[in-house]
Amino acid sequence: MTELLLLSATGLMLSLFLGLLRVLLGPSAGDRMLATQLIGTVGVGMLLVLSVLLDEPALIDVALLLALLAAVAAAAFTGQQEARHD
Amino acid sequence: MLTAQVLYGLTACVIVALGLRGALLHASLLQRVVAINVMGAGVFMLLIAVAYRGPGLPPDPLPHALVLTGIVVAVSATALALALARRLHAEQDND
Amino acid sequence: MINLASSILILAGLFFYLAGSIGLLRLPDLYTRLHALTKADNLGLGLLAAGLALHSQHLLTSLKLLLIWLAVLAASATSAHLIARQARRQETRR
Amino acid sequence: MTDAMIGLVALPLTGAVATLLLPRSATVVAIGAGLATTIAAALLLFGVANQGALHYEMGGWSTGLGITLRADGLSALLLMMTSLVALAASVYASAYFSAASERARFWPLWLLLWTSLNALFLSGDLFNLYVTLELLGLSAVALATLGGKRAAAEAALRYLLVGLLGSMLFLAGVSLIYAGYGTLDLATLPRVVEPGPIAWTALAMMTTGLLLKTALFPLHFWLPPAHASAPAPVSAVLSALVVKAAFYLVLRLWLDVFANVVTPVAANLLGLLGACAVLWGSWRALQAERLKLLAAWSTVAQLGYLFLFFPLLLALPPGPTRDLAAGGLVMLALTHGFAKAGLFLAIGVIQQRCGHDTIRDLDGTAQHLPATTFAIALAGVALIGLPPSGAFLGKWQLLAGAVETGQWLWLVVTATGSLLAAAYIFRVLGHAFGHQPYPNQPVTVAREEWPALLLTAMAALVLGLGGAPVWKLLEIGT
Amino acid sequence: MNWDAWLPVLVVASSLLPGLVIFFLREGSHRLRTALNLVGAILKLVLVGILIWGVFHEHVYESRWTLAPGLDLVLHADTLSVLFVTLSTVLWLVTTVYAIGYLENAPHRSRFFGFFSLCVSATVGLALAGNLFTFVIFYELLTLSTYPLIAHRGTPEAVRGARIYLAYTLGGGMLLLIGTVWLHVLAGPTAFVEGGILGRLPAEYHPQLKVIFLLLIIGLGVKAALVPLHGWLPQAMVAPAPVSALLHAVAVVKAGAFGIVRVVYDVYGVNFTDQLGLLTGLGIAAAITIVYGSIKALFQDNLKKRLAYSTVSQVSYIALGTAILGPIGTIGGIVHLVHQGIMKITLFFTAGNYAETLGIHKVSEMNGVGRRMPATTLAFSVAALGMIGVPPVAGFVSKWYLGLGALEAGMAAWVMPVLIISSVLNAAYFLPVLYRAWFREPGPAWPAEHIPAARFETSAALLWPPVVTATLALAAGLFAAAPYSPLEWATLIAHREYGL
Amino acid sequence: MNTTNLLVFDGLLLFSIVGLAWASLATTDERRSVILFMAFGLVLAVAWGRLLAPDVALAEAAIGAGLSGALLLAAVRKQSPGSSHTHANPDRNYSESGAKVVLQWLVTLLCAALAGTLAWALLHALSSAPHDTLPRAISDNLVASGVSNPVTAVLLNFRAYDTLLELAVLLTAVLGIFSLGQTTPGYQPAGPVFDGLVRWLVPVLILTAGYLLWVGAHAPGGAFQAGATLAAAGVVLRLTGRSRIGLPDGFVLRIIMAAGVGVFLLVGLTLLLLGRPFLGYPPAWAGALILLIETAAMLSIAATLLLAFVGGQPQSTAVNAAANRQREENSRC
Repeated sequence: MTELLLLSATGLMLSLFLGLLRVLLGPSAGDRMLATQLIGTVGVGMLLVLSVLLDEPALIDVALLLALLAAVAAAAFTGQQEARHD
Repeated sequence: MLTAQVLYGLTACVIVALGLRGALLHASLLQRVVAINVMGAGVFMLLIAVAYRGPGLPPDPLPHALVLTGIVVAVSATALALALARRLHAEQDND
Repeated sequence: MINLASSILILAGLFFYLAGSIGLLRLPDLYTRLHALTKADNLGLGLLAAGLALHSQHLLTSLKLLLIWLAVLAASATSAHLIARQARRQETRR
Repeated sequence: MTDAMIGLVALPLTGAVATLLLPRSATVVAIGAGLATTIAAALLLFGVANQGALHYEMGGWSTGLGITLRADGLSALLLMMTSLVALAASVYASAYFSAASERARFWPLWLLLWTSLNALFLSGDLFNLYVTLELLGLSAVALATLGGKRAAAEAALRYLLVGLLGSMLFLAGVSLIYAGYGTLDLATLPRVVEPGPIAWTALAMMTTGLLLKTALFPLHFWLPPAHASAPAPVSAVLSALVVKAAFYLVLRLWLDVFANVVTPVAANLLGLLGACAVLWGSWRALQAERLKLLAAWSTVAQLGYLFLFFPLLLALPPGPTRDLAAGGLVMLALTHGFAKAGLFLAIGVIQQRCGHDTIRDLDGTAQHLPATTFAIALAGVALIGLPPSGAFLGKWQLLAGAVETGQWLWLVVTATGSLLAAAYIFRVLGHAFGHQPYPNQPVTVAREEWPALLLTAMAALVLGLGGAPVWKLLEIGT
Repeated sequence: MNWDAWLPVLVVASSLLPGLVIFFLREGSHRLRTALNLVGAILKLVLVGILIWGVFHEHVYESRWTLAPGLDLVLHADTLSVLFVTLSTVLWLVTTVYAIGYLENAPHRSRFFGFFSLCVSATVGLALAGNLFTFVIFYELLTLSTYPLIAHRGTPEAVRGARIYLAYTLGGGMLLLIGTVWLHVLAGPTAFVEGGILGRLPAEYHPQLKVIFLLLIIGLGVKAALVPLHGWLPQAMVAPAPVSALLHAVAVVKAGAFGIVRVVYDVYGVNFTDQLGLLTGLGIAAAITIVYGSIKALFQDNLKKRLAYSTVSQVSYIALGTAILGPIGTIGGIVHLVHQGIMKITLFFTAGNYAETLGIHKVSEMNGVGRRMPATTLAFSVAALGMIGVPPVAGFVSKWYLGLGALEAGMAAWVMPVLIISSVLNAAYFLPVLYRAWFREPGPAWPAEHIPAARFETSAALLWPPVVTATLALAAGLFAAAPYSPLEWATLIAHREYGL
Repeated sequence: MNTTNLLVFDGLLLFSIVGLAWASLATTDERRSVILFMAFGLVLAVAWGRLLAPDVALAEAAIGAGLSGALLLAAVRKQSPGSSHTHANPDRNYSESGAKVVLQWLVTLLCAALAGTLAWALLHALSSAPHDTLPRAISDNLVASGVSNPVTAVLLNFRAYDTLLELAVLLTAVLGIFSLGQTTPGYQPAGPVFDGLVRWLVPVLILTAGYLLWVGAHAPGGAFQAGATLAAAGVVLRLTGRSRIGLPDGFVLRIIMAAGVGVFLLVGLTLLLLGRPFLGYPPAWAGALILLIETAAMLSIAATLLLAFVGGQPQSTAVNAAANRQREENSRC
């Protein structure tokens, strides 16, 4: 089981890397934001895996908070774009 | 020997330096603020790496507490800096 | 038995995660990339959470995992919509 | 007596909360809190003088686990100076800000600044010092923006960023210390630190951070605009106390905590930077067109003098001669604190009465505002280092130390700097005495003129003539 | 502290406190200001009288106040200080009276008299300084309190003159300070002790001591206007006449000369100075200054400038006397401290009277002024003759002793010619003035007549001070041998210095 | 579990952290920089979790990934697009001038030297045996501290004084922001989808905040994390165009702002009056007092962060305008 979790942690890491590339490549701000959302989702997954792997149940709370606040960040990103239209 | 502690600690050093360089070289106020925050993250990582005692061992809680205080302080400062920058930009736009 | 199911779920989750990420990287424009993210990744997280939930002993933990998944689902749906709309607007403005 | 230590932090902090909640009576509340704080500082000074160094374990937790407040002669003296200067500036500020909304904004921040200064001088813990430094930096910046103008906001932002950078460097050093020695307590550290990579790097980083905050050449660039564009009472406290606080920490670290780590080469480097600060700051003060800018550049120069002491103190063997020099350093710092605060307040009076502070248009100020001109002259005496100011005694010790250790360069720098200071001070006074047909006026000492007069008199007369106890107090170390 | 310790403090305070009060007086409270001034001056005179009596009877008056460990502010009355204190006190009283008359209806009198009193306090403190540290403090205070007096008029020239004065004196003060600190490091607290204290230092310090001596003499020489450090003096002439009088006769210039005397006699010790080979250098500097000042004075048409260069020359007699080894030369130098003061103050008072009454500023405008203002011109003549060294006026006595001292010390070969040349030059720049004043026909009108002749030739407050000081100058020469005369006192000093 | 297996994970994680840090500082586009910084924060939260610092990870998730980003984005907004390159950074083209290039290299070298020295010193520090006097003291005194989460015990009991001053820092920041004058005009009302998000997100955030506050006593969490979460709820509300964002008016707002410091001080001084040390809670009461202080602190923190996002005093524009006029009049002379 530990090995599986290790594997999935590393696999998630790979997924995060791919997302990172998109963040770096862009080209538009929307793309970057989208990729950041992906990093958030991957991060949530990673934290869940780590919480089992490291036997640290509190990391689930972290994942929860990360999930909730990623939404806030996305809202902030689009919200601030919205306001420019007035 | 390459333990996680050393690995994270060394990375912290790199991040501190990166942040410092950005803070010194960037002309944009906003990016200087970002750079200082990056530098802060480096320092926090240093502390957390120091606190880390290895898997299965409870880490030293003191640096964690210090980092929490540090994060609050850094956010306060960032907020003030950004408010000032916003105000300056607003005035520039009014000119 | 549970272990096996959990392992399969986790591996499946991992697969979808990777698929989503590759999609994000390879697909040609923002709108198609949106699909990759919202569909594949959310599914990945769901499977992963399910796998871990099977693994956990506490009911509360399982509930939290569910909540996380729901939160991510809702958040990514909304944010994908917002990002898409915003990109759309910028295009039409241009 | 140890309760006075709590009072020094809790009283202004309570005042800050109270002025925030009661904006209508903020002035009265603030002055009351200031008075109480000053009394606490006086009590602490007496306590330290009579009972020796004091300490207080916060929350009753033993040192190390909890945070310990400490007061020795040096911190008690600086706390006393802080209280007197801040109180005088408070009285001045009560007349300076006219609009109720301005007062409501000013007082809570003002008392928070005061809190942070007191907390810093009392703190016995490295990380706690970081927090106090940040509190100090943020409250100073927030106050500096009250100038309201664009230039003020710009300068304040630069001030903030520099301060943050300094704090981060300081914190990095603190982290390293904790990593290496497992303690943050200032009194424990001297027993455990030893020369080596950890201590050197940590000290270098902390010092660099603090030098940014204390504006030592060449890290001084942010100071003149920030100090020159803030409201007068704020400038007074910024120049007199805030930079002094960071300097105090450098002093503490170099002479107490890391005394066995610092090397003469490093001290000479500090001395060299100090020398550049003295010459460059004085030169720029001489070129300044506005009075406030002159005062701000003069602060850069005056801080330089303080750093000239470092190579001397390191070259002198422990003993009475070294104590004399250390006393001179503190005396110089105290005098500058009072004098510069008074100078900024006096400039504030001129700004408000004349509507400007352009030096070449000051002709006739001596007739128009005799008491304020006199205050500027007294401040000048202290800045130049002429007798009977405390700075004279300080510079005497500086010169004596330079002769004693054969470091003639510092002697030449001190002499040149003093003459440059005389040049920029008397450039102002020359204009003030300049001919301008003003009607004969009675010597009015208006309410807003008193604080400047008292502060500068403190610097130019009281400290110089009654300063001997300073040396005695400094013998009370931690 | 008992009475003996308080007396020196009171002497200083008797001018300091009235001065501080005067600052805060309203411009219009003329009477109160005058009263304060005069009461202070008279009180000081009484106190100094007690001091003279006490010091003569070898009472010790000393007050001590610690400023920092090892740095004491010491006020100590010895024979030399009493001489200078007496001079300052007497002339302050006279000058105050004169200044009250001179500044009648002028603006900013409270400020003026405030600084005037501070200036005198600094001078008295400097005279009573018991160690070099204290001396330096009062020396700088003197600089500070004279600056506003020179700048008093507020005209661009006044401000400029004050600035030049300041540049010179602060620069000199810095050298003096460095020398003093250095000496302090080498020898500890440098108390003024008759015969000096440095002789006991080991020989390896001697080179350093020479450098220090140079620093001290340059620092003091600025105020004493030794060539080439005299440049400020003619510029400072823009000050009001009472200020010039005080600067030249009592305060600034004399403080420098007094400091040189102190350093040579009571810090280094005259024998030790000679042993270091420094006396001759000092003498030569003094001699050059004497001749140079006299020559410059010859070419000045502006009366006050002529007097200023005369001061440059005359004050160096004091330094010259110091440089002559042996009690007789010492007497000559020290007594000239007093004599030059009395004579020069007379000259400045009278010059001020000419300017205030008739608007005369230049020598060329003085034709026949003796008829219009006989008393003033008589006083001027007495003082001028004294400066030349004509008996029985005081100046003769000083020059006599200097010559005699040089003979005794075997330095006659160069001192005598200097004395003779300078006397000839003195005569050359004073006698034509006297001739003009008494024997030339006055022009059709005075340049600007401010005070019409009524009961006296000018207002009483202006007239009496020069008459009194001229009388004093005459008396000092005539009754040189009387007890408590300047000469007798100088003899006492010289004897104590040389341990006779 | 074998740690070497995590080394690959660690290496990749750290590589992405450094890469994000570098990327967010290498660009000159402010918005790109901010987005990259937000991603940096997300990854950091994972790293803190990896290092068994869940308290910090919670704070980072709330701040680094969420609120900081919102704050920074709000600041970007103030610049009109394109203009950020012209007037804000006139010397953006420093790479063109020779002196600037030299300076750039110099600074880079300096920073590299710093990294090297820091690493050198750190390796020295880490190579010695860990100092465990203090951690042991903390665990020994945990029972007396009133809470079982050691981080909370340090923050609110052993080093409560730090936290008091930290709250003062927050108060200072918000007062400083207030002193800058009026708030920016609010946002446009949001569309239906966004409103749908708000309808479920805000209550969940508030619930989560309450949970974090309560759980802080015995598990990771606490006032700051809770406050930041609460503030995030406000941010979302603000983004939907609700300019008052549920903040109370005038006096009540000031009370909330001051509550953190005020309650803390009140507790400390009361204990002093009762003969105990300043902030020295009696063990029996410690848990309750800490919860009291934390609740007040949470409210203050939330209000502060929210006001920081809003960028100034959110009400009574008339007063502000009057103050500005007054200030202009003063500055005219």
